[in-house]
This record gives sequence, C-alpha cells and structure tokens, in this order.
Amino acid sequence: MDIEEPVTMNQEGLSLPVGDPVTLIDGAAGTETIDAGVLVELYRRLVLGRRFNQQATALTKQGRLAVYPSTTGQEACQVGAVLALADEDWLFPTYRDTLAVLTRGVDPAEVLTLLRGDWHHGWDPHAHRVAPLATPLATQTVHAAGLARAAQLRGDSLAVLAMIGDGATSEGDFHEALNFAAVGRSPVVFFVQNNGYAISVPIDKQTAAPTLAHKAIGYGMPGVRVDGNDVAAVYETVRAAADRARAGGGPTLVEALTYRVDAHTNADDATRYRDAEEVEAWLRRDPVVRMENHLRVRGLLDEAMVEEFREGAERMAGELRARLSTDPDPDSSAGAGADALSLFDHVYARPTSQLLEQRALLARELAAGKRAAKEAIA
Amino acid sequence: MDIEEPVTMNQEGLSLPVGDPVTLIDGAAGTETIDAGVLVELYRRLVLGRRFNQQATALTKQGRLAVYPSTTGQEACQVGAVLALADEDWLFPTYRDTLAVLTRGVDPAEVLTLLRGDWHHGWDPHAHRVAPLATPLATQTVHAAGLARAAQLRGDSLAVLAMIGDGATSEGDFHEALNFAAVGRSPVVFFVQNNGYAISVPIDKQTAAPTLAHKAIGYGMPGVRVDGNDVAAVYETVRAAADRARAGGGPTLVEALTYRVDAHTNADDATRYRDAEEVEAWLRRDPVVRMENHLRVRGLLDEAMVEEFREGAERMAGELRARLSTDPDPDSSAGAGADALSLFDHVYARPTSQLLEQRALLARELAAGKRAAKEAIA
Amino acid sequence: MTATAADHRITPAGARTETVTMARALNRALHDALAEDDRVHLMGEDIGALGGVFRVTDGLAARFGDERVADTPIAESGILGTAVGMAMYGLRPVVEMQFDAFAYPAFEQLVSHVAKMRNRTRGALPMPLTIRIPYGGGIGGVEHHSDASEAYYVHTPGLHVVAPGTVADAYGLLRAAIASDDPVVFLEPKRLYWSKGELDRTARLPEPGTAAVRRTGSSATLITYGSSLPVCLEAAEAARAEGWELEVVDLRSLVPFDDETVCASVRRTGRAVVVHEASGFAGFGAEIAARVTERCFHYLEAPVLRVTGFDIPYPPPALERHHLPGVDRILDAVARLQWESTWESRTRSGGSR
Amino acid sequence: MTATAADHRITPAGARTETVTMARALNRALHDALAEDDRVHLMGEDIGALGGVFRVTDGLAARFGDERVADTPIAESGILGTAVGMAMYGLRPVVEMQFDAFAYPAFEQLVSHVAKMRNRTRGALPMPLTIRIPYGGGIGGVEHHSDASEAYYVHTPGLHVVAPGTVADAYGLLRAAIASDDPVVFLEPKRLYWSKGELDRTARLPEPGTAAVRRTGSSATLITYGSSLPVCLEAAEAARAEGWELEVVDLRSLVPFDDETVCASVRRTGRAVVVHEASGFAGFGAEIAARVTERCFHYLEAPVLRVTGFDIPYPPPALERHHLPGVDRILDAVARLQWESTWESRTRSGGSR
Ligand SMILES: Cc1ncc(C[n+]2csc(CCOP(=O)(O)OP(=O)(O)O)c2C)c(N)n1
Ligand SMILES: Cc1ncc(C[n+]2csc(CCOP(=O)(O)OP(=O)(O)O)c2C)c(N)n1
Ligand SMILES: [Mg+2]
Ligand SMILES: [Mg+2]
Repeated sequence: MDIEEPVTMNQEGLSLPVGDPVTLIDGAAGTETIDAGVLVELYRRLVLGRRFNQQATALTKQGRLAVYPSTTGQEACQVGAVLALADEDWLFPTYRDTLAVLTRGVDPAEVLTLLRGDWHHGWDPHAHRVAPLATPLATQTVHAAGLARAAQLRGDSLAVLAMIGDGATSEGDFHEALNFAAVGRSPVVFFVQNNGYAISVPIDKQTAAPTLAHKAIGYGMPGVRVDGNDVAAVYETVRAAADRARAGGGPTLVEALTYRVDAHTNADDATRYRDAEEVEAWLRRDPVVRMENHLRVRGLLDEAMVEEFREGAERMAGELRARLSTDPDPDSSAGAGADALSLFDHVYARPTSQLLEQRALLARELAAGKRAAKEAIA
Repeated sequence: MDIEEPVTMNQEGLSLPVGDPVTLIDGAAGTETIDAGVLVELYRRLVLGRRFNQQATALTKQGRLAVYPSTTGQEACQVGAVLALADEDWLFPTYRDTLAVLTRGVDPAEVLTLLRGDWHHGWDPHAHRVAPLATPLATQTVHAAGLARAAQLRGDSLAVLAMIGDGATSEGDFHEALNFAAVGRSPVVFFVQNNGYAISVPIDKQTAAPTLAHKAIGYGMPGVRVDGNDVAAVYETVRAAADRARAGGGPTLVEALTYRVDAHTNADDATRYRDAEEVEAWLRRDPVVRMENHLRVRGLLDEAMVEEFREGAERMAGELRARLSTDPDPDSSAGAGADALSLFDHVYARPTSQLLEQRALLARELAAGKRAAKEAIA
Repeated sequence: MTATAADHRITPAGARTETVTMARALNRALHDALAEDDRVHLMGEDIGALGGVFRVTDGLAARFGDERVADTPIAESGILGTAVGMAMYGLRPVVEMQFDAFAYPAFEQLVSHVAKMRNRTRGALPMPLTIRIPYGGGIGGVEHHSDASEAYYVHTPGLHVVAPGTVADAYGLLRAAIASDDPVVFLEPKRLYWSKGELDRTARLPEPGTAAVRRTGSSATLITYGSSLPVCLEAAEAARAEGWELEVVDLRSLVPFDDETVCASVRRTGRAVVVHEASGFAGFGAEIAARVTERCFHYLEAPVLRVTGFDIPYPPPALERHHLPGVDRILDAVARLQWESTWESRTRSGGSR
Repeated sequence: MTATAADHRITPAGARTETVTMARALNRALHDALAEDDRVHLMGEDIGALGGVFRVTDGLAARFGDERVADTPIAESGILGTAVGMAMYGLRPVVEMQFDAFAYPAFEQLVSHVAKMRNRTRGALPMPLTIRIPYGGGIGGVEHHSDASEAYYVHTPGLHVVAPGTVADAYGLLRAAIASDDPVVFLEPKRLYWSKGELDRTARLPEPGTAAVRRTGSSATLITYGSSLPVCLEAAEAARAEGWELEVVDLRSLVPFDDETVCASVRRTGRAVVVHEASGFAGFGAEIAARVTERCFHYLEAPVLRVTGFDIPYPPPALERHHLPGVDRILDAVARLQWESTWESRTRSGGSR
C-alpha cells in the first residue's frame, strides 16, 4: 500500500471544494449584483481608510501613538468585510484591525485608545457590537464562537465576524474556535487576512496547507478564498457567509489574499526579511486604485466624488490630528486612562479591601508629590 | 454569491483525497502482500493483548491497579500500528495505549507502573524508544513532532508514531503538532483511534468534519482511514506511512475506526451514555475473532497454534498476576516508587538545598514513626 | 448583570435540612442556579449524560436540557474562551475543568482575558463566569490528577478564588460565585467530594470574601482552606492532649482575602501555622504568612510557619500520604512555635495583647 | 547530557572586555553556546532573519543556519512541546517566547511536561531546555506586553527560574542556563535590554543558585532581582541622604533560592524590604518575606516589607510609572521599618546579633 501524496500549495486542478479566489472588480461587470450605492460607499471607506493609516503612522512618528500596526494595502479586507455586516452583527477584531473598527463606526480617537497607550480599550463594545482589539493572537476567535453560540441559545439571529491573520491560524485557539463553531453550527464568519507574513515569517514557514481555506474541510465547514485587494469581492463573500450564518447555516472560513505593504509596525524593519520588488508587485494591485479604476470604468465615480471623498478623509485626519495632539483628557471616554487612581476602579465590580489600601497608598504618594517609578521610562 | 455547502459526515461520494477505510481481512485475499509470518504474529499479539486487557481489568477489581483504561475492542489498532514500526522508530502513546507499549516489547509490569499508582512511569524510554504514557490529552503529539524534528536535524532516518484518541483531536496541541510536522516535513505518523467516544461524549459532539482523516488536508499532509478492527489493514497502513516518513515524505494522518468495548475506565459507567445494542454490533466485528477467521480461511492458522498462543497469553497473565499481587518492591525498576525519600531524587539533576531540607524533615518523620497524612486515604 | 448574592437567596418553601455529600451539595447549587436564572449555562467535558466524572452535574442535563448543560469538545481553552464570548453576550457561564491539571490549556484565556476583560474595558465587559476546578490530591489519582494549583490563580488580579471546606459552604459559595459579577475560580477539594454534612438551602449565603472561624482557641491559629480544613480540625482536636488550644480559621475565600478575621485571630493567639496541600515554595501560604507578619508583627511570639506539600511534582498514589500535610506534621509545626519564649516576650511587649 | 556549567567556560583566546547592552550580551551568550555545542538549537517566532523583536538573536541565523536558529509557526505550546521532544532526543533547545504574556499558551506544556519529565521518568528523560522570556514593563508596551509572570514559574517544582539584573549576569546566567541539565525559565528584563555594562566572556560563569550582594550596608537589606535591581541601587544611593546604609542583594536565581546569602544579610541588618515589579499578592516577594521571616525571626526589628506592583492588571503606558516600584516608594518602605524600635529590641535580644 502506498500513501497518496497530499494536495500541495502549488498543485493545479484541485478537486477540492475550495475554488480559485473570488475576484469581481477586474472586469467592467462582476459587481453588477451589488448595489451601486454600496460600491461607491466601499470606495469612500477605502479612501478614508488609507488616510487613517497615513495619519496614524504620522502620529506614531510624532510619538503620539505608542505603536501602530498599519493596514495599508489591506484596506479592502478591513472595509469590505465590515461593511458586509448588519447592525445586529458583532465584530471581533485582532490587533491590526483598527480600520475595521473605524469602518464599523467607532470614533477614530476611541479606535486608537489602546495604541495611544492611554487606556487598554476605547469604545463601548455593546454600542458598536465590536469587541476589544485582541493582542494575544487567535484568542478572539474563540470569544467570537462563544458570543455566536450565546446568540443562538438566546434565539437571536446575528452573525459574528472573527478576524485573524495568517500567522495566527497556527495557534491552538484557532483550531478550537473553528471546531466549536462547526460542532455548534454557530453563526461565525472566520475571516483570515493572509498578508503573506507573520511579522517576518513568510506563510510557507507557517503552514504547508494548499491554502488556508482548505483548513475549513477538517472542521466540516465551507472554505472560500477571495482576492483581498478587491473590496467588492471581499464584501460579497463576507455578506454571503454572514447571510448563511444568520440563516442557521453555520460557520464559514474565508481566506482573503492580500499584502501588508508597510512594516509590521512602526517599530519593525521589513527590509530585514523581504525584497523591495515583492512590495512593488503588490503596490501595483493597490486596493484603492483598483476600486477607483473599476468604478470609473463602470461610470459610477467622477472627479467631483473623488475630490469630495478626499476632502472628507482630510477632514477626518485633521480632526484626529487635533484631538491626539494634546495629552489624554481624563474625563473623556477616550482618555479616562490617564487618571492614576482609576487603576483600581475596574479590577473587580467592587474594589477589594486590599485594592483600597493600595489606592490610598498611591493617593498619598500623589498628594505628597512623590516621584513615580521613573520620570522618563526607557 | 452563495457559499457552497461543505462536505458532511454522511455525504456520499466524496471527491476528496480521503477514500473509504482500508480493509484487508474480510476476503480471503487482501493480505497476500503481507508476509505470512507477520500475519500470524499479528494474531498472536492480538491474543496476548486481549488477555492483557482481561488481566489488567481483573487486577483493577482486586485493587492492584489504581485505574485501568481498557483497550478491549481496540487491540487491532494497538497491535497493528506498533508492529508496523522498525526498531529505530519511536512511539508516543497516550494514556490508553498500554497495549501498544506492551506490543513494543516493554515488560508488562513496567507498562502498568503508572496505573498501579506506584511511580509515574515504568520503563526505560530510550531502550524501547517509547515515551511515557501521556495523560494530558494531545500533548504527546507535539513531543512526537519535536523528536521527529530532532532526528531530521541529526540526519537520522526514523519514523515516530504518535497515538491519540478521537476526542483529543479537539485540543489545540493536536493542531499545533500536525502543523509543525507538516511545515517541517517531519517523519511522524499521527494515528487517531476513533473509538466513537471521548469518555461519554460521542464523536458528533466532538467534530463536524466529514471524517477525522479530512483534517489532514488543512495541514497539507495525506489523510487515510483504516478499518481499526482489521489488524492487517492497520499494520499495512501504518507501515506505508512510516516508510514514507522515513524516506523524507513527511507526516501522515491515519484515522482508525474502532470501538471501545469496555467503559472508559473501571471507574466509568458506560450505561449512562450508550446502548447495549451499539456495543453488541461492535462485538460482532471483534478484531481478534476476525483475524482468527481470516487466518483460518487463508490456512495460516490451525488449532495447535491457537492453543499455543492461548497458553502463551495465559502464561503472561499468570506471571503478571503473580508479580502484581505483592506490594511494589522499592528496589526493582518497576517498583522503586514506593520509597518515600526517593520523592526528592529526580525533581532536579541535583536536589536543591530546599529539597534536601524537606527530605530531612520526611526522614525524621519516618524515623520517628510519625503518621503520614492519612493511613487510609479516601 | 447586577444580580448580587442576596438576590439569589432561596425563598424558603418549607425550610429543609438534609445530610448530603459535598458533591451533592454542589449539584444542588448548580440545580438551583439553573432553575432561578436562565442566563446560567453549564459547559464542560462529560457533564451531560454522564453527570461529570465526579457526578457533580448528575441529572442536570436531563432536567435542563443540553443547551443549558452542554457537553463540549475536549478543548479547555475553547471551553473557557467560548464562555468569555457568552459572558460578553450577557450569559453567566459555569465552566467545569475535569481535573486541575487539565485547566492549564486554558491558562492564557484565564489570565489574559477572563481576569482582565472588565478592567481593560473599564467595566463595559464584566465576566460573570464561574470556573469549577476539582483540585488537590488524596484520592489515589495518577499523575496530573491531583495538582493544587491555587497559587497560579490567586496571583492573577481580576480573579476571585474560592475553596469550600464544608458541605454548607460548597453550596453557599458556589451559589455566590455564580451570582457574582466577577469571574470566580471555584476550587472543589476532590478529597472532600464524598464527605458528608448538613445542608440548608434556605440559609443565608456566605458573604463573599469572608473567612470563618471553625474552632476557637487561644494557643495558636491554624489558617487553612479547602481540603486541609478537616485535617486542621483533626489536628486541633489532637493538640488538646498536648495542652494546646488551637483556633482554626477557614479562609473559604482566598481572593479577596479576609485580613480582618485572620489578623484578629493571630493577634489574639500570637502564633500561627498556615496549612495547605499545594507545594510550599511561593505557594499561597507564603502570602498568608507574609501578610499576617506585616500586620501582626508585634503580636507574634514566633514566625508564622507553613505546613504544605513538598516542592516536588505531586507524587504517585503509593506515596501521596507522605506529601500531604497530616496531623502529625501540623502538630510538629505547632511545637516549633517557640513556646519557651512566651514568658520573656509577654514581659517585653506587655500591654500590646 | 552531563555537561555542567564548568564545561562551558570559555577558554580565553585573548581576554577581552567590552561595553555592551544587555541585549548584546544575551546575543553573545547564544552565539557562544551555538558555537560550542552543536546540540544547542534556537527556536521561536521571528528569531531568524529578523533577529527577534528585541534583536537578541540578531545575526545568529545568518551565522548558524536556519536549522540551528529556526523561525517557527506562531504556536507557543507547539514551540515548547516540540522542544520537549527535541530534548528527549538529546538536543538542548533554547526557546524564545516573544513576550511574557505570550508564554501562557505554553503553560500546560511547561507545567505538566517540562517541569515534570525528569521526575516522572526517574531521571531517564532530563529536560535540558532554556525558555527565554522577555519579562516586565517600563517600556511603554500596550497590554499583554509587560507582564511579570515569575510567580507562576517559581511555584512550579522542576523548573529553575533565573533573572539577570546586570549585563555580565545576562551573559553568564544564560550560558549557565543552556549548560544546565534542568529546564530553566530565563526571564529577561525588557527594561534593561538597552542598559549597558561591561562584559568579559572569559569570566567564570556565576555558580547556579547563588545570589550576589551588589552593595553592602548595615541599616537594612533590599532583596531584589531582574528589572528592579537598578531601581534598588538608586534607592540605596538616595537613602544615604536619609542616613541609611542599605545593602542590596540581587537574587539572580529565584529557583534555587540562595537562603544563605539572603539570610546572612538580613541577620546582619535586622531589616529587609523585598522589591519586584510583579503584583504583590502571592507574588514571589511573599515567599521571600515568609522564608526570611521563618529563618531570621529573632534578628528582625520589623516585619519584612514588600514593595511591588499593585494587584491590578498591568497598566497602560500612560500610567505604568505609578505601578512600578520607584525610588520614593522603596524609601517610604524603608522608613516604615520601625527605626524607633531599635534601641528597645537591641536591649531585648542582646547577644543574638
Ligand atoms: C499568543 C501570541 N503570540 C505572539 C504574539 C506576538 N505577535 C504579535 S503580531 C504577530 C504576528 C501575527 O501575524 P499574522 O497573524 O499573520 O497577522 P499580521 O501581523 O500579518 O496582521 C506576533 C507573532 C502575540 N501577539 N500573541
Ligand atoms: C488536557 C486534558 N483534558 C481532559 C482530560 C480528561 N480526559 C481523560 S481521557 C478523556 C477522553 C479522551 O477521549 P479520546 O481522545 O477519544 O480517547 P479515548 O478515551 O476514547 O481513548 C478526557 C476528557 C485529560 N486527560 N487531558
Ligand atoms: Mg500576516
Ligand atoms: Mg475516543
């Protein structure tokens, strides 16, 4: 007996239920089933998103953000997937998905609270149905499966979008999340942004799977690949998967093929592990430009609209710049973190006597003008 | 766009690279490619294995074992998979795989050291190339991937057999092990005994995958199903996968379909969660009886041999009974655990000063005839 | 989300007291919580038809259905992580980890999410979760079945940690844990599952965070919790013969810690021994000894001593009795509390006691 | 498998001393270990081409190839678990966890296997593993990037736990860790990665399990390790102005614990403050305070005090300076060491000091 060779990443003509990546915008048609208003809105959000990335990067250089993981190049994923959600749906972002959170309607300054180093989290999760940015990789996918399960148990129809990077699919939690969702037929869309790298590690050191979408098969759920730089394709794919989830069809795994154009974060040096040519090639597939061209070809976009969207983005950026140019305001919802004594307020529903003692110690220190650990921390 | 339905457990005519379970012994042919001596040896080991299970169960009832997870009904998996290994290969058993360890040539009393409650582990892992029985589920699969990787790095050609139950495939470690092995093309055969249950939980609450073998696809390795009550099929499948591994072909996932005839352990009450009819149906597929019938049909087995094997098994059981009827002997390799002061010997290469203090405390207590925690622990 | 312990007190439907095992008392607590609050959901391995390996969930799936009492895949991180998501949606999940060592795969979810979620979201996402973990040894379990892992949990800010030592507390503390808006690691002493005691389900639930003085005495204080409580009570009884009247304080709640009750006792007796079965080095006993010393230094006739498991992996069944703190080892520690110094120091510190 | 620290001392090829950062010293240690022993293998996320997010493995993959210095998939349990298998085969894996909180997914492998494997197999399967974990805060990291998690590890029998506080120790302790036949959790204080000091790679490696007295003084002892060492030295300097001469003991090795050096110091000074940045409750400082008190009770003028992080999740960058023990908080604790009692107790305990 011989063991048959497995399907490999490069093998042609897969007979597996995972097809070629869905692409819609490269012809004039392809997007005709999508409402024109939606298409234009997708584009507008891409423009906003690109500008947001630029502004956040600039703020980081100025020391206004502690760190910023940019989504430049991945805007179509962030915008397309989130706009596909209905109001009642929930979003579980991972640490890079600031733009997804912004697209969901969260105030830009609140989106950046964590990265500003001000407090761990900025927005009201219930108001937006958006969980906090998850830093420990893949852990949020399990939360997503749990929230979806809870909605099912309560008889509520909604879908949950769980976002994750390609590298994070290696974590055990990813496996457990897909399995729980599949066994429970829970309404989750697992959306993997395969941007080719996990910090410095390329995807072929992360997995030997033919595609990440193939992982769906092992859980008994559909797996779909989509061109992650095609905002319409991302939108349409996630919409279909979310509809299916809401209708009781269970979870779907979506793999979006994209590229992280910037370094991992401002602190990273991408030249250590990848070539300029590789980046160049992906810049030619820029998701904003591609959508703009597509809409122009389809006659849905004119110069005035482009200008209007550009201006709107400039306004958003200007406001963000202004709001983040000052030190955090302890009394605003986006800035309450700067109040030292608030450190003890939310550890428990009611502070323990031990915490009250510690709070009193800090209050005495502050009152006495004691120096904190280091005026300038390394 | 619509999401295509995934392949489901019950779907007919899968177009996936995972075929029907390999079965060899149900016709007269089917095993002709396997050496006759091997076939007879497989049978002899099944007989031994069945007797070992009976004896261990009896010893448990007499209080000589703390606990015993029986492999009755699963003997073909335990025997077939292990006999397929070469001397240089390694075996990573999980907690139920006592019979696999026995089949690898470990002394029966040493196999049972853990379950006897005497010490945590009985045999020399290097002498037999058998890792300790792993109680925390799925953790041993990662060790297996690591040892296989180490052998690769050292340029040694060997295969590693990692055994695991169906339920344990839900653990994150299973996912991480398959992924590490696949990415590294490491020589591991992951051998899942799908016996239908994880203690009380049936497989359909554990996974929604079409089969467990389908999980291989998501890692880029071959997945094979085999009739786990057909010792020749198990042998042949694992042999092929191990050959492939040793030759640099990378890992394989094998799913063996079998059934746990006894309760989970002596402490379990299986009537709480399954019907007698289900057990009956599987008893009709008894792996020992099926192999006996097959060998008789092929003319490879006669009454004298049956009798000889039965006697050999009786002898093994008798010896085991005798050796385990006394209290552990602190000086034998299978019984050194009973020496209280040895508790401190192997925590570190050299005991710390703190451990030496604690050892001295216990020594004083023992010398003074102090009562230990409870003469009779609950 | 604002239910408090008090809301969950049972309205007496004819007061009833019964003699039950601790496992049964826990079962009753889960039953009553499920019956009273439809947001309560139980999840775990084999907790459904089987009723759990210790039968603590016996009959509950039959009574409440498998959506309220759900068998999960074997994936502890997945179990706890999905419970986090469920709690975000307003449910009150009660998770069972089958054995202490099998809670370790969920450690990241516990430390990085369960413990921190309320704090990071400034109260927006409380975690009203109960994590039931059978803990400790003394039941003849093979390796990985007898860990006493409380030190990991008590050191993690954001978690409450509770360990009942009596049947009544098993019921009361579990009801209070499920009613709590904070995550509670609920440690069930395996060794006491079959111990029996009186249960009155109409009794007032214990106030969260309060210790109980189980026996009064003036010579020294034994500070303990969970599985070591009966051993300490036995030691206190035996100590009488040696002329010592030992006070026994049962912490019940490890976090929050009841400094008041503990320190009041130690100030009265001037001597203390901490007893638990987990390894001593950096075990919870270290915190107890350190904080009691900080707060009661001038009342102490002797250093606070610790009687704990050794600093070794939990031993196999044949040897576990040597590892677990027993009556004699406790009495030996009491004997080392520098009784000879009493007169001298009494003179020295005069009015302070 | 029986190599000892001594075997790995460098034969001087022309003695050389250089001023380097701690990150660089660690890099040199890894380099020298890789060069000297072909069983040493490095594994972790981004340790190859990138050289690690802190550049501790900079240049090593280029020098030794990607089989010796391997980028792994992002799966910490998988990384540590495969390292266990590699150690079983006779290799000496050195694992990097990218940040402290990202070691938690590997907790089960660490506690249930790495720590126990030698013991359960009665020495047949030693675990000569080094687990490098950048630990602690003070670098402006967002949540989950600044945990000080040593309490979890020091409580786990079977592990050695080490935390360098100087550049020379960073090199020496890491070489000793890799040479050790036992698993070592090697905590690298992130805050000190860019601190500079003298490195002499030909110097004798520190004896495993030994603390170092970094500054002598007679008034009180500061007991500390890792990232808090420079803070304590600064505090000791500042204390002079108040008339206190503080002795500073740097533990270096948390497990095994150097009772001798610590207690000798405390017996000399009669007062002690333990300083670390992890949360105080059931933190490692509790063990230090408890054991010092047990062993030095009659020498103590005051309870051993602890200056630690608060019992809260690690704060965001804007507030972390309030959480971390600083010079003033240490001096305040020193001031609370009951200086007024000296004369009275000196009289009382007379010859004991
Ligand atoms: C459990 C855990 N391990 C490690 C890290 C450190 N880390 C942060 S981002 C990252 C790479 C993630 O790669 P990928 O999932 O592909 O997402 P991308 O950065 O490409 O968006 C790593 C290793 C982490 N945050 N959590
Ligand atoms: C990490 C972990 N979680 C839980 C358990 C408790 N446990 C022991 S056996 C078992 C069921 C295993 O089922 P399966 O993998 O199908 O193996 P089988 O018992 O059928 O051989 C469980 C849940 C464990 N040993 N380890
Ligand atoms: Mg990526
Ligand atoms: Mg099974």
